[in-house]
Amino acid sequence: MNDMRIVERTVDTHDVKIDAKDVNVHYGTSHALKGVSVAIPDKTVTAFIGPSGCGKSTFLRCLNRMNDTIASCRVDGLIALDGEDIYDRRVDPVQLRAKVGMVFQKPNPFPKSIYDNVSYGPKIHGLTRNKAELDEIVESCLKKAALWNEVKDRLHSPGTGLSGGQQQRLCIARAIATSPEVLLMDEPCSALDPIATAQVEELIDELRSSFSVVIVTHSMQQAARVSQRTAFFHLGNLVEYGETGQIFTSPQDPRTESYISGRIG
Amino acid sequence: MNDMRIVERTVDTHDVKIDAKDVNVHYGTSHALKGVSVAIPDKTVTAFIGPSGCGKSTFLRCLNRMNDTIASCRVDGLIALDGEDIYDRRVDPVQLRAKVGMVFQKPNPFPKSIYDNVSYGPKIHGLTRNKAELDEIVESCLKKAALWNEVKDRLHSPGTGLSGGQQQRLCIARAIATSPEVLLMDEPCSALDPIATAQVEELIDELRSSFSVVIVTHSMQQAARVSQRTAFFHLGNLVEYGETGQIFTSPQDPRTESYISGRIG
Amino acid sequence: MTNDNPHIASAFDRDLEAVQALIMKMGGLVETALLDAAEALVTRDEEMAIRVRNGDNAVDALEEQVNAECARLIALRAPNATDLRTVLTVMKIASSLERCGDYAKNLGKRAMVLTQMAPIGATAGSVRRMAKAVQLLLKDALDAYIARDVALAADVRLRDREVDQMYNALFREFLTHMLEDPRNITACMHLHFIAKNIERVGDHATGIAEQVIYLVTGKHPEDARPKADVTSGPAE
Amino acid sequence: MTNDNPHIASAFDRDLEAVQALIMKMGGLVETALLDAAEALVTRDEEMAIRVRNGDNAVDALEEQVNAECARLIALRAPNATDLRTVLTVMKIASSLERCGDYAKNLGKRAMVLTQMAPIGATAGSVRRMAKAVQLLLKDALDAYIARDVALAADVRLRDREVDQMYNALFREFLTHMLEDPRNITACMHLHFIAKNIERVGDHATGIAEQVIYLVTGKHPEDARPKADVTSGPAE
Amino acid sequence: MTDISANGAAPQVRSSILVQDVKMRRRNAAETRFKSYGLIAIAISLAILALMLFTIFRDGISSFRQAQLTFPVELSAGILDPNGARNPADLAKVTTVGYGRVLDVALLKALADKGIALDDPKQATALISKAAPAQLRNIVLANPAQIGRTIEVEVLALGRVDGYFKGRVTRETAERDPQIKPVQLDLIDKMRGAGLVALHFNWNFIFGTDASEQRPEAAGLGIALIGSAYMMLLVVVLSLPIGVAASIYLEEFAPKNRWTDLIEVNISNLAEVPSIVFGILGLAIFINFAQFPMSSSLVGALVLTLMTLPTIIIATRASLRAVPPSIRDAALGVGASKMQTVFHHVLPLAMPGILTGTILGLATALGETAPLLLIGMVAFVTNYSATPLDPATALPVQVYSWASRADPAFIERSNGAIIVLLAFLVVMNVVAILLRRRFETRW
Amino acid sequence: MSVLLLLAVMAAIGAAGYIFCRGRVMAQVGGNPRELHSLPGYYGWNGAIMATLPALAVMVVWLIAQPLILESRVVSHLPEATAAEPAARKLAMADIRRVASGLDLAVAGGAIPAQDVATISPGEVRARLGTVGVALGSDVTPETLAAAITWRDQARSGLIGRSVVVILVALAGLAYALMATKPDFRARNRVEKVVLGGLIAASTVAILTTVGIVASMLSESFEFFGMYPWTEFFFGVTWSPNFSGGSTFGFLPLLWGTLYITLVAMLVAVPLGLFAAIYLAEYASPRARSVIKPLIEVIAGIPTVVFGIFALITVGPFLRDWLAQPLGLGNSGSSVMTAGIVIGILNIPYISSLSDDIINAVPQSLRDGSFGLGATKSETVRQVVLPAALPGIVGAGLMATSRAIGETMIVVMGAGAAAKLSLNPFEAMTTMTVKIVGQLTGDTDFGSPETLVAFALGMTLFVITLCLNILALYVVRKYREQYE
Ligand SMILES: Nc1ncnc2c1ncn2[C@@H]1O[C@H](COP(=O)(O)OP(=O)(O)OP(=O)(O)O)[C@@H](O)[C@H]1O
Ligand SMILES: Nc1ncnc2c1ncn2[C@@H]1O[C@H](COP(=O)(O)OP(=O)(O)OP(=O)(O)O)[C@@H](O)[C@H]1O
Ligand SMILES: [Mg+2]
Ligand SMILES: [Mg+2]
Ligand SMILES: O=P([O-])([O-])[O-]
Repeated sequence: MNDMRIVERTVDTHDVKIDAKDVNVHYGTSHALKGVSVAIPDKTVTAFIGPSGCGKSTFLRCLNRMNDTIASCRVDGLIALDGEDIYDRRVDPVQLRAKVGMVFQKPNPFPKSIYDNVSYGPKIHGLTRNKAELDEIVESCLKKAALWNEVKDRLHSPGTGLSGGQQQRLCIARAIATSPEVLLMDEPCSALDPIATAQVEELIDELRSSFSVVIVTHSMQQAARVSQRTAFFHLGNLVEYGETGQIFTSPQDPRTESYISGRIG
Repeated sequence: MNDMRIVERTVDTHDVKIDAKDVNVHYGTSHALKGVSVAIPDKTVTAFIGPSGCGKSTFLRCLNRMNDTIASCRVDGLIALDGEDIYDRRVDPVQLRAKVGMVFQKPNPFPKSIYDNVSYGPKIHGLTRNKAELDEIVESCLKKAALWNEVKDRLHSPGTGLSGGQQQRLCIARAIATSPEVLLMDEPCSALDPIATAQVEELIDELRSSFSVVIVTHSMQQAARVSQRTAFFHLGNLVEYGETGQIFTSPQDPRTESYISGRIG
Repeated sequence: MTNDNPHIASAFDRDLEAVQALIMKMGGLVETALLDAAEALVTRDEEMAIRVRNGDNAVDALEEQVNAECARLIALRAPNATDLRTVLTVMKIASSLERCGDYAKNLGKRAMVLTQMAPIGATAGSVRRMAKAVQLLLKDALDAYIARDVALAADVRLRDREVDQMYNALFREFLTHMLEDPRNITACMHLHFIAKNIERVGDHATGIAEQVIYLVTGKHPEDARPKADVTSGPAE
Repeated sequence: MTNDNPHIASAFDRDLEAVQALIMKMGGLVETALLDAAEALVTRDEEMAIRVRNGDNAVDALEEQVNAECARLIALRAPNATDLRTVLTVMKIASSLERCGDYAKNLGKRAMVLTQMAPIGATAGSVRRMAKAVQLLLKDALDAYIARDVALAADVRLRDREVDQMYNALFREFLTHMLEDPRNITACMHLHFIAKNIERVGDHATGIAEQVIYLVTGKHPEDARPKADVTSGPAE
Repeated sequence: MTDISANGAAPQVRSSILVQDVKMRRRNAAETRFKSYGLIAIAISLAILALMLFTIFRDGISSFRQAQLTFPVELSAGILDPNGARNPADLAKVTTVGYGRVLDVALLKALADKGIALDDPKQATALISKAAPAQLRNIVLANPAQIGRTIEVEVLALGRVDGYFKGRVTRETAERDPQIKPVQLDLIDKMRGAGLVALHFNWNFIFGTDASEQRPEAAGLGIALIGSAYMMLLVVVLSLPIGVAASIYLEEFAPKNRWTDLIEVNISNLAEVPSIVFGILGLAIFINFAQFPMSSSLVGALVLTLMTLPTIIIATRASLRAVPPSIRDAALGVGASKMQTVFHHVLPLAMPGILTGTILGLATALGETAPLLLIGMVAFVTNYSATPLDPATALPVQVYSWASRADPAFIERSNGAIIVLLAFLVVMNVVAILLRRRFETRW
Repeated sequence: MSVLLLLAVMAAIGAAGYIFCRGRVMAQVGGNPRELHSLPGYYGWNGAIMATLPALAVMVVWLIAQPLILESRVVSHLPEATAAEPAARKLAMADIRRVASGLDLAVAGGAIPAQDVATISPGEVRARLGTVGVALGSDVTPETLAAAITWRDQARSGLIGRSVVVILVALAGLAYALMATKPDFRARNRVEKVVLGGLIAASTVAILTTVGIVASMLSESFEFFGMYPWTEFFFGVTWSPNFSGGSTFGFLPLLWGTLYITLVAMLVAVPLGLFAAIYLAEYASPRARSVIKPLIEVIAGIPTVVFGIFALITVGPFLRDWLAQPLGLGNSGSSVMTAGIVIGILNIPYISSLSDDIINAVPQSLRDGSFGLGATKSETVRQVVLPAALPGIVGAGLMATSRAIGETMIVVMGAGAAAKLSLNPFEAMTTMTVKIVGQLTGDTDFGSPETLVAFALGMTLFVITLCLNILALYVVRKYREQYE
């Protein structure tokens, strides 16, 4: 049963963007991730699913070293972005995070204007020479985030005044303004209502033409809807990783099957 | 197409438990609910669905007068519990709430022991004469909430130490300890992970043998899974109210159809 | 069905079981109709033939109910993986059984006509034997489905060959009768169609067996279905 | 299909359209096969008959693909209301078309056999006319589906009557030939089955039309399907 | 990387993450600088704190030890009990002048016994503190049976003697000092050699009464301690219930209208009103209008209560607000009334915060000086106050009044008083923190 | 019966009310609490409240009213002239009270037989009272004695009446409560209403305080401005009070001193406090923070008088010897610098702790958002955290400013008492608060402008800090709405 025969839906064999090999994470003495190896392709949406506490967020945060801020967290194994080890001593995590952007569970726009929210990243990284360039970036990012039409008349009103779904799209615009190569999203829709969720999912689907997107979600339906590849985590292990259609129609591992079909996992 | 022909699934024509007629709610000058009339049957699960801000919670909170605590809120129309107007002057809302219990979005156990959580309601309502009776109530409620086996050895440890799903079941046990007749639930699973959600849904399904349950949810899947009757709200109006299977397979109103099939509502 | 790994939502399991019970009920009706039609043919019992013809309404109604239930299950429970395959399989099987019911009804109708005509040798007995064999096939296929028994399903697929051979024998027998006596032609035409219909029921039983294999393994059986019906053209 | 009320998730619409495109592709293949088989019969073109027989593989593969796509759609998108009906209808139609493909293949096979035998009067032409009528029926049913055109679908249901009448005429014609000359019996048997198969395709077209009505209105057509095939027994 | 805008997502050059560019290095340097500013600020603050505490302890710790003269005294019955009846009434009539004579005689005798020669007996007798006779008198009155016997007594030496011991008084300053002469310092050296004078722990400093400007050696903190204790007690008893009640009303019950807004603004404002203004209030309302006794700890406590109330209310409201609304919903949802909700669930959860506010408020009240000056608590009080209505003074006021006296000996005592004040503060805090811990560790 | 005894009796009746009402209602439902509207305890409390609260109110009214009524009665004994002139009348009434209570004491001590009180002569009184330790200043006039005797008589009958009435009211309340006690009586609602009344009363204390502050300063301020032109006060540049009269009260030097010292204080406190707060909130490890923050807060817990001493004996001399004298800027230990620096130090913890809390209240999600974009910590702090926290920090700064303006003891001990208009920060200057203390603790007549000016200063100070506080409140409130 090959679900992928229709041309439009085929996942081309993309280059591997992030290659994680045998990643182990400990929080103090607790072993949160156990030998996870995942190759995340470029220009695809990869979903991480699994029961609460299985280590999805932990793994996601390894990918842009947001875990560095947790003192007790220790990461072993190799994670390579375009072949370069991101845990190398020479890597400045600040620079890494500009390349591997992140969008969070709750929309968290800065309490500044919409414009300032988007231009913040380019400004601190010195990506522009002048105001005109900055304006251009802001506009193009808001367009990519499917927000431009809704906010173009009030770029200088506060970002916190937008609705939840708009805020989340603003956060996505802000993240892509630093021209990252990978976009990590940790449960980006769990604070949104169904309509806003659908809009953000639609946006994610469009973003994959330019970015490699990794999304953590509790909603299997969401993973099914937005992703091309799905990884199922369980108790810190990567149980199954494969094409989304296959995971949801004929998973190989009984644990995956149990989880996605709503049996006790 | 009659979906209800199999005997086990038929909704018997139960007595009407709560009868709301032409309910209008204003918050100050804003008209949040517009002439809603719903007859909620006894011993059934009724789900309220609809986009954010459509007035689901508002209507739910009318049913046990939790809206009384909001100064700007004005409720018109008739809401009768077993034929008695709950907005009558002689009704003490405090007593009403003991009959119409409520479970909230986020599990909110009191920071006390499990036992104290459950026994609080019976205590303040003077439902018991002595400790033995109280013990009995606590045990039977925890059993009804499918929590007894998990906590019977630690009744005196804090309720806040339980997992999210267990906490929510504890809150349900607490709510049924005052022996209410109706149980209102406002998005009771939105803070839970899928497994805990499934457990709570399963519990709701069992509760309907003893209570009339009204549940507000953002998840149409959830409404579909747990309820026998579904009401769809839109912009403060009750658009459609009927048997759940029918709402989800062949809704009558195009707005319902748009909403449940993920089109822009 | 096996229930050693139940859903957290037990109502889901109950619904799945209910719809599968409908399938078994359908299967039972169809098997009886098949045997009864053959019996009516042998005993030239017009009453029974009429009963068979009218009995199909129940099967049709059941199929519609199964479809509605499945639609409902999909709408309300959003099944996936095994559950989804179960639901889809149920719909396929129901549609197969409905077709089988139609064939049985057609048998009944033709039996009604044949009772008005002179009997043709011992053909009715052969037809009943074939019907019996096919009914067994159908029963085993449904049993395999309920037990999720891949071995039994594979066995059903193999035994369809025998039914095909029985059909070939009957085909030749009827042809002989027609050539012998042109007066037999009309009756034999009906018998031809009766045998063909029974053979088709056998094919449907095989189809159900294949659904069982798909359901359990997630794959359709690889080897082409062994076909021994040579009457429609050159064997491949 | 009508897309004036698109899903927020545009990929859902794309998927739905893709799977419906597959149906159209299947329909095209089946229609061609049907016409080609009739043509082969008339022109006694064995090559063409073989092509038709082998062409069925593509149809079978397409059905499997449609089923897989639909399973996938259900698993990934949890459709309900109209969307769910669309998906279920697609599966039903695909399975009908697959059956039609099988009939066409069977036609091809029998045409291959018939080319080896002496032609029987002008029957082949009648068969082709009937095939043409049925092909039109199928085309209109599928067009009704794509356009969600209930009126056209109702028309298809009515026109099936004509096909049934054509079949009745053919049935009598073949019977006459058989009674006239027992040497014709074998060939006529094949022609009988050919005509029956074509009639069955017409029935499937009607079934598709009924699916369309169900899809659009959410209800199955109430009045019993008008049936004019009187060959299998007494008219009800 | 500036052409990003053309095709936002696809930068032309894919830079390696393994090399730091110039921009990055500059940003990291700024980071280090910024961090060091914070460290410097903290270092300065802590250094000043340490310096303050160090100077206070350096200058004040010595006040707990006091130069004392130790010598045998013959309690001559002739002077102390002329009637010989040992009648307490009669004994009480003997003035300190009499005791002074007894001490003088005894000291001279003791000196003679030790073989210390004197130019002038006055040189020796002047070394006895003016407060010593009263001390002796108290000893005798406490046990009249001793009259007629010779007992070893320990009495205060003159403040200058103490100063000499602690290095405050030197021969140079003595030249200019009317109270002591360099010769006397020599005498002190000799006496010290003979064991007649030495530094001893000074309970009188902690529990004794204040003394006049002339006798720094006798000044004690007892009355201030009692006054402060009374005031703290009253402040807790008044401000905690009123503050909590007011907070509960405002936070949980009050409708949001102009009246409650006014109360809000008022409370926030009162929290920052200069303390001196509260002094004016106390003076005008409690003393001039309500006729409460001047200088009494009751008035002090009332003023301080009004001062601490806003602090307690603000802290209490903050901690009430910090109790998640979901708890209130939960209680209301099972049919508890609003009052039950507050008293059963909200208040217990807010208790740690309320106690923190109380600690803060009391600490401020304890150290407050200015308003007490205005209501007369700076007055020179010599009797221990028995009730809060009696005149009293307070620790910080005592510190202030000693610090403003001319005699440098009072500077030392002032620092010593600060140490006692801080100790008082620490004790209060420890009690409150223990209490708070009890509430916190419930879960 | 004395007040205390009466209170005890009321408490006893209240306790009885609790027991009876609770018992009664339980008896009515046969011990099954399910049939009651409220828990049994509420019926009890209702009984207790009904028995005590009205009685207490009657007693309080009586306590306030009785002296007033008595006064109006005895006033007839006084000479016309005395009665007409308020001050004299006040004095006379005080005398009467003292004599009356002296007589009470004398009777109690047995110095005067009870029956002789009415006939005692004015001459005797002083001596007799002396024996029981009541010293009367001046001789007792016959009028005073007569008035005192009347006062005493009426007070005694009032006392008896009070006891009787109060106890009767208590019993009536109890009876009423008992009658009202029925199972469907809404006892809880009643009790809760009373508690709510108590809560409301408590919350008006704050208002009363403000009213008291304003009332206590307003009339005296007006009195002062009646004696001294307000233009000269507000715009005068010389401050030289002279206790023997002829003072000039130019307010500007005081204002200048106040502002100058506040400025220096804020220059010290704001940078130190803010940077400390940033370090604590953003950089310090939780352990370091848990040690350092309380340590800095210790500074706030130290009484200001201690800082005063620190200024007086450590900072002042240090600045004089190491800065002022070498630079030739003066040789005063007390100076604007001294007081300013010390007040600044005192204010560090206010700024640092408040700012630390405010910075911490900035949601972590904003920081994560910034880090996720590849910002460094300092960029995050400067560009995201501080702007978000700024209104709160400004509020904290304004509060600290108003504290600096109102600070008294440090200025008294550190800045001196000389009112001057000068730019030299090493010169001694003074502030309004110092002058308030000075003028009010000086030994002058309460009615003289030299004293009353303190109230005018107090009023001005109050208005200034009020404005600052309202400003701070406004800023802080606006900030609260930021992320919600
Ligand atoms: N900062 C931390 N310190 C210690 N343990 C942690 C920390 N963060 C996570 N863990 C533990 O690591 C494990 C994996 O956590 P993680 O947050 O990655 O789970 P998750 O799959 O994202 O779950 P969820 O769906 O609930 O977000 C859990 O057991 C969790 O308790
Ligand atoms: N306390 C309130 N004061 C004023 N307006 C309110 C208040 N609560 C709700 N509303 C308004 O009433 C309308 C209905 O709100 P309600 O909370 O009932 O929606 P809802 O359907 O529960 O939405 P959600 O799914 O987001 O919970 C909304 O427009 C909301 O803004
Ligand atoms: Mg997570
Ligand atoms: Mg809601
Ligand atoms: O447990 P959560 O992942 O839903 O926060």
